Amino acid sequence: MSEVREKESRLKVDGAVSLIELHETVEYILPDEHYDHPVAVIECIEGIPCNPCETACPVGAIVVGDDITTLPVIDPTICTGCGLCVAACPGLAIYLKQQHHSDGLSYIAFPYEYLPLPEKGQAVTMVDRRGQHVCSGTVVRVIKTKRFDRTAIVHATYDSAFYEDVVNMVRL
Amino acid sequence: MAKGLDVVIVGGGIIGLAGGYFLSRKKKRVLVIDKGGFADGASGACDDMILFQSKKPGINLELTFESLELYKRLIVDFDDEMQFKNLGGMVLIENDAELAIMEQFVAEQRSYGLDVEVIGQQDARKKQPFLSDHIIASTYSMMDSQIDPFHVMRALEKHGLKLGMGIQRRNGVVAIERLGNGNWSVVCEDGSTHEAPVVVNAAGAWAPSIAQMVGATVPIVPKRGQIVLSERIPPIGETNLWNAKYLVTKLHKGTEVQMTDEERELGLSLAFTRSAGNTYLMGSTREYVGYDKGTTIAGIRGIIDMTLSYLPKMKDVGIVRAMAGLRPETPDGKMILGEHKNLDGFYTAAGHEGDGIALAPVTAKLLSDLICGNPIDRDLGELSPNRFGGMAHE
Amino acid sequence: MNRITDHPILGPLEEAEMVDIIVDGQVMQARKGEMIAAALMANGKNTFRKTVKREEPRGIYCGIGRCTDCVMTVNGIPNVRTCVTEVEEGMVIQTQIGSGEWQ
Amino acid sequence: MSDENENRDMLICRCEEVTLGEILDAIDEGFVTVKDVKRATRAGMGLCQGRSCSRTIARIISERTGKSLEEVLPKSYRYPVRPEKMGAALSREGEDESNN
Amino acid sequence: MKRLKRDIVVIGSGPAGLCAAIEAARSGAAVLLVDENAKIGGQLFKQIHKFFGSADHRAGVRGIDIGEQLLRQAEELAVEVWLNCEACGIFDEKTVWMVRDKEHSVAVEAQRIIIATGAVENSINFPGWTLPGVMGAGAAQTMINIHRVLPGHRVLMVGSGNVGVIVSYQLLQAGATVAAIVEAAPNLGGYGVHTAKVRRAGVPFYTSHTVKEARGNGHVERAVLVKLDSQWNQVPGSEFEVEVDTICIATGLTPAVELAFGSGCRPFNSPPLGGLVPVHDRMMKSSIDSIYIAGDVSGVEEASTAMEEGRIAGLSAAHSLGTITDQMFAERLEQLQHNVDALRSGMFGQKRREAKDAIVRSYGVER
Repeated sequence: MSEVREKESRLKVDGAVSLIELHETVEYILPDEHYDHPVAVIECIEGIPCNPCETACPVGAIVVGDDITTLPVIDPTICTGCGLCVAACPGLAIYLKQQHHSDGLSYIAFPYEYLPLPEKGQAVTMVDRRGQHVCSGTVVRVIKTKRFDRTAIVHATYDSAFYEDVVNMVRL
Repeated sequence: MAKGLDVVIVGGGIIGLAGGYFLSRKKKRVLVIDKGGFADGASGACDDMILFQSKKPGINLELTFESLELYKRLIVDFDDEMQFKNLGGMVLIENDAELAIMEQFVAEQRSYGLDVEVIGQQDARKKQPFLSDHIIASTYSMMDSQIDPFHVMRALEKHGLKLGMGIQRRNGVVAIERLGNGNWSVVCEDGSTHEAPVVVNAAGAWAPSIAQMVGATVPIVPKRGQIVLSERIPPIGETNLWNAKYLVTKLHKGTEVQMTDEERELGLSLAFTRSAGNTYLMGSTREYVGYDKGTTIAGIRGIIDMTLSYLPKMKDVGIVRAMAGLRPETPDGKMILGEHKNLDGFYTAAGHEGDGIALAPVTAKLLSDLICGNPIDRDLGELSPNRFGGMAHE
Repeated sequence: MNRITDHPILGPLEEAEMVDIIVDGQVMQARKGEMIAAALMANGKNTFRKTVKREEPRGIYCGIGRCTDCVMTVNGIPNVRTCVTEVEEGMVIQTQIGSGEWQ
Repeated sequence: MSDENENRDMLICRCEEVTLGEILDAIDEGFVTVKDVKRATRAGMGLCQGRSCSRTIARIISERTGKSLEEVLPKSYRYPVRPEKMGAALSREGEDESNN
Repeated sequence: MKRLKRDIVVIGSGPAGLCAAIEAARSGAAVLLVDENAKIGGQLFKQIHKFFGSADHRAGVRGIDIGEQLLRQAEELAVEVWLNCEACGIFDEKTVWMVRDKEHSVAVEAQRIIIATGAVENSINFPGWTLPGVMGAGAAQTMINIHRVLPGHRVLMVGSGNVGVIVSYQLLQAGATVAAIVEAAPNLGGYGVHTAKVRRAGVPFYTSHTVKEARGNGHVERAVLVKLDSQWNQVPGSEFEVEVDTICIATGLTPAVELAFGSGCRPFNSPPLGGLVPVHDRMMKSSIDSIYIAGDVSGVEEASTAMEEGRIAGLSAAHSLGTITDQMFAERLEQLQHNVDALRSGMFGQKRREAKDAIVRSYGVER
């Protein structure tokens, strides 16, 4: 990525966190790490006073610590991919992701707080952190439980060539 | 050699600014000093009347005539918006006892040249359709006029500045000393000193403390007047309004009038005037509470109660602000204007009570004539600071 | 209509009793208990008054009763802050021209 | 506020419709606090009593004169906090209630 | 004149006032909570997003739901509540003059008054800013989340602080399109997680830009944006138009200090917290012994902080009346202050923490 593009896409200028910024943070799971199930990817790079992700995790995979402005650190080897942190994060900054899910497809579960909700099997357009259309995707399931408190979690698969870019879908 | 100051005026209210402007017109080098901001004192918390009807025949009424003429000239000279209006005024009469006293009073005023009359209930309602039913009659004069204090003060300041007048705000005077050369030296909070042969004490309710700096006594007491300001509304009637109740007690001490305890305690009387910006100013209380400029629940509600008792229609009108001014009151109800005995060059121009706006131009004109030594075709003895006896500097 | 009938967090808009208000002579439907300003905006009316000096249109600005820009003449009373005044059945609401008029 | 001259016609006080130009003129005449400007121009004297514009006026004065915002902002306020209908201020229902 | 009497009157039932009332009532004081609105909760019921913080601060719970929980607590503790009640003034440091239901007025004499009047939105001015369609972001938020009415369909947001980005997100949730968010500063103000939410929804940010003009015939039809140079001057020729029917202003908040300053509370200038605020100590007591303050009026922060400050004010006011023991007071105060400190820790809290310290220091020095 050229220097200019990097500048343009800084979080505090563009609004979206850039891949360069993400790669520099310890809690981010790099694409070359492979897991056999989707694991939580945390895109929270500012020390805001907040720790619901740590509280929500049933297996202790996420650590914030006593100082709640510390950035959360996830241990993907412990993460079971249950998705509770995805719905708990007030900043909607956590996804479940798996690069090699099946047949050249990546897997994502992301929080979605718009209406209407997509349906299982529906073809949707996946977007990157800047809202750019990246590729098509297929909704695998939509989970909306009382515990998630009106934050729906949409699970989808998409072309793994765009594994890192995709974070959400175009609103319906 | 640079010319020094001729006059330092302490107090930048309407009296100080008018004095500064008139003296500047006479080529005097004037500096006006005020401890507060623009119109921070009584001149910024008062009605805007050039009111004739409340005045007994005598010097106050005569000076008001002169002041009105001077205002009319200023309006021409300045060519500025000063919101001069001539809505006329009515003093509302509630019972036969008040009617009798007001009829006599109006007759005296008429003989003095004031165009005023007593009108009946029906005529009163023609001018004020929303008057309460209990009003049996009213006085009416077309002469009562008004002018916006803020516009006047801004214009006086602007034109004064053009003539070389100086103004210092937010700079209190801490001492006034006599120098060996006979000049006065005025020492300010910011450490500056200003030397001039003449000092004018135009500090309104604060005039006593300024006089004290040179060992003089000025028998002015602050009288708090709370007023309430309405939102901007269409005119509710033709004229401005006062009530006879209070006037009657002043005219005939001991007259029995129906007053609630509250009215008596607060010294309430009605003044209902349509001001610049088409809001209504409603007042007022008359309280002796020292230099406390605060408003009180009793005062605000007292004014609202009273206003609604005369104009029930106002109940749907909003009030946006309550405020209080300290009216500088003298023992005999006349202003203090003149040079202090044994204090050459120290003048006081203060004590206008509720008539500072009305009397500012004539005060300023007389003050400048006094200071410049011009002939004055009127005996100012009854306004002299020395009239109270035994109070001059030893 | 600009009503938000369904919402991902707040859910579907609850049924409400509707009242008729008369706005500049026209009957409009409002939800009982809602603020006049909300009812007008729901019905697509955004200009609430014309100013005194420049006769310019004004609408909602602060929405919480502080700026007083949304004042209208309501049931004959001028200067009513519509963003903090509830609608009532049969309420007569008029675009306020300048300071309004006595009625 | 960089194009002050271009925007002299722009309103600052919504209620009393006082323009930027009128406010700048007053500042240049020596009215250098929010209260001074208010009394000189009526900006902030309307129905909202300066609740939307006094901070803006403070900023304009500050930019024009170099004074700090603290120096130019009012430190006291007059009641009532909101416009209140006179009829509402009148009745005293409930005031006889004993302390409970 | 006869007057009602109460131990503690809390003015404003937003997050700070509501928590102050609850804490004071829990500490044994008789509390009257008044609010100008028809519903208790203030801004909480516009906050449909989940709050930050820890479990102590009810993190992860939506503001509206925290509001409901607090409401129930206030009910259980028998807090007396007067709604549709405007506090018009405080006289003699103890008497609150109020207008109820817009139709009658009451004076209540309180031993302690807690002022929790919140904050008001700042304006920015550009030609056309008085056109219908230009409004505060808070006004738009009230419209969509309280009144369930869309103020417009294509919105320009001015200001990228948390209010600007959160309201933008909520406008999207309500079904509007946000055409852009402009920010005069070279960097965005809000939390990255908030900006990221709207950015991935396709909303562009324009830093170093401002609104030059709003245009339209009787209503906003488009906004002219212009680039700002490093000196914040408009760059000639850089103008471009955005078609919108609504322009929302989210350029910060100013503490609503009229009641506090009208009652004589001493001011302190704290630019990082929104300007002049009533000076106060760690117990949230103002320069007047009978008056306490809490929430945005004591310096603009977030609802979570306002709630903790409110609890401290309620606790301190009750303690000053002797309704709890010194030991209970000390223990609870320590806990609450720990909670506040946590919210003011880290890079985002540093400025606010330092600003609050300066206020408290000034209280000690000049008292």
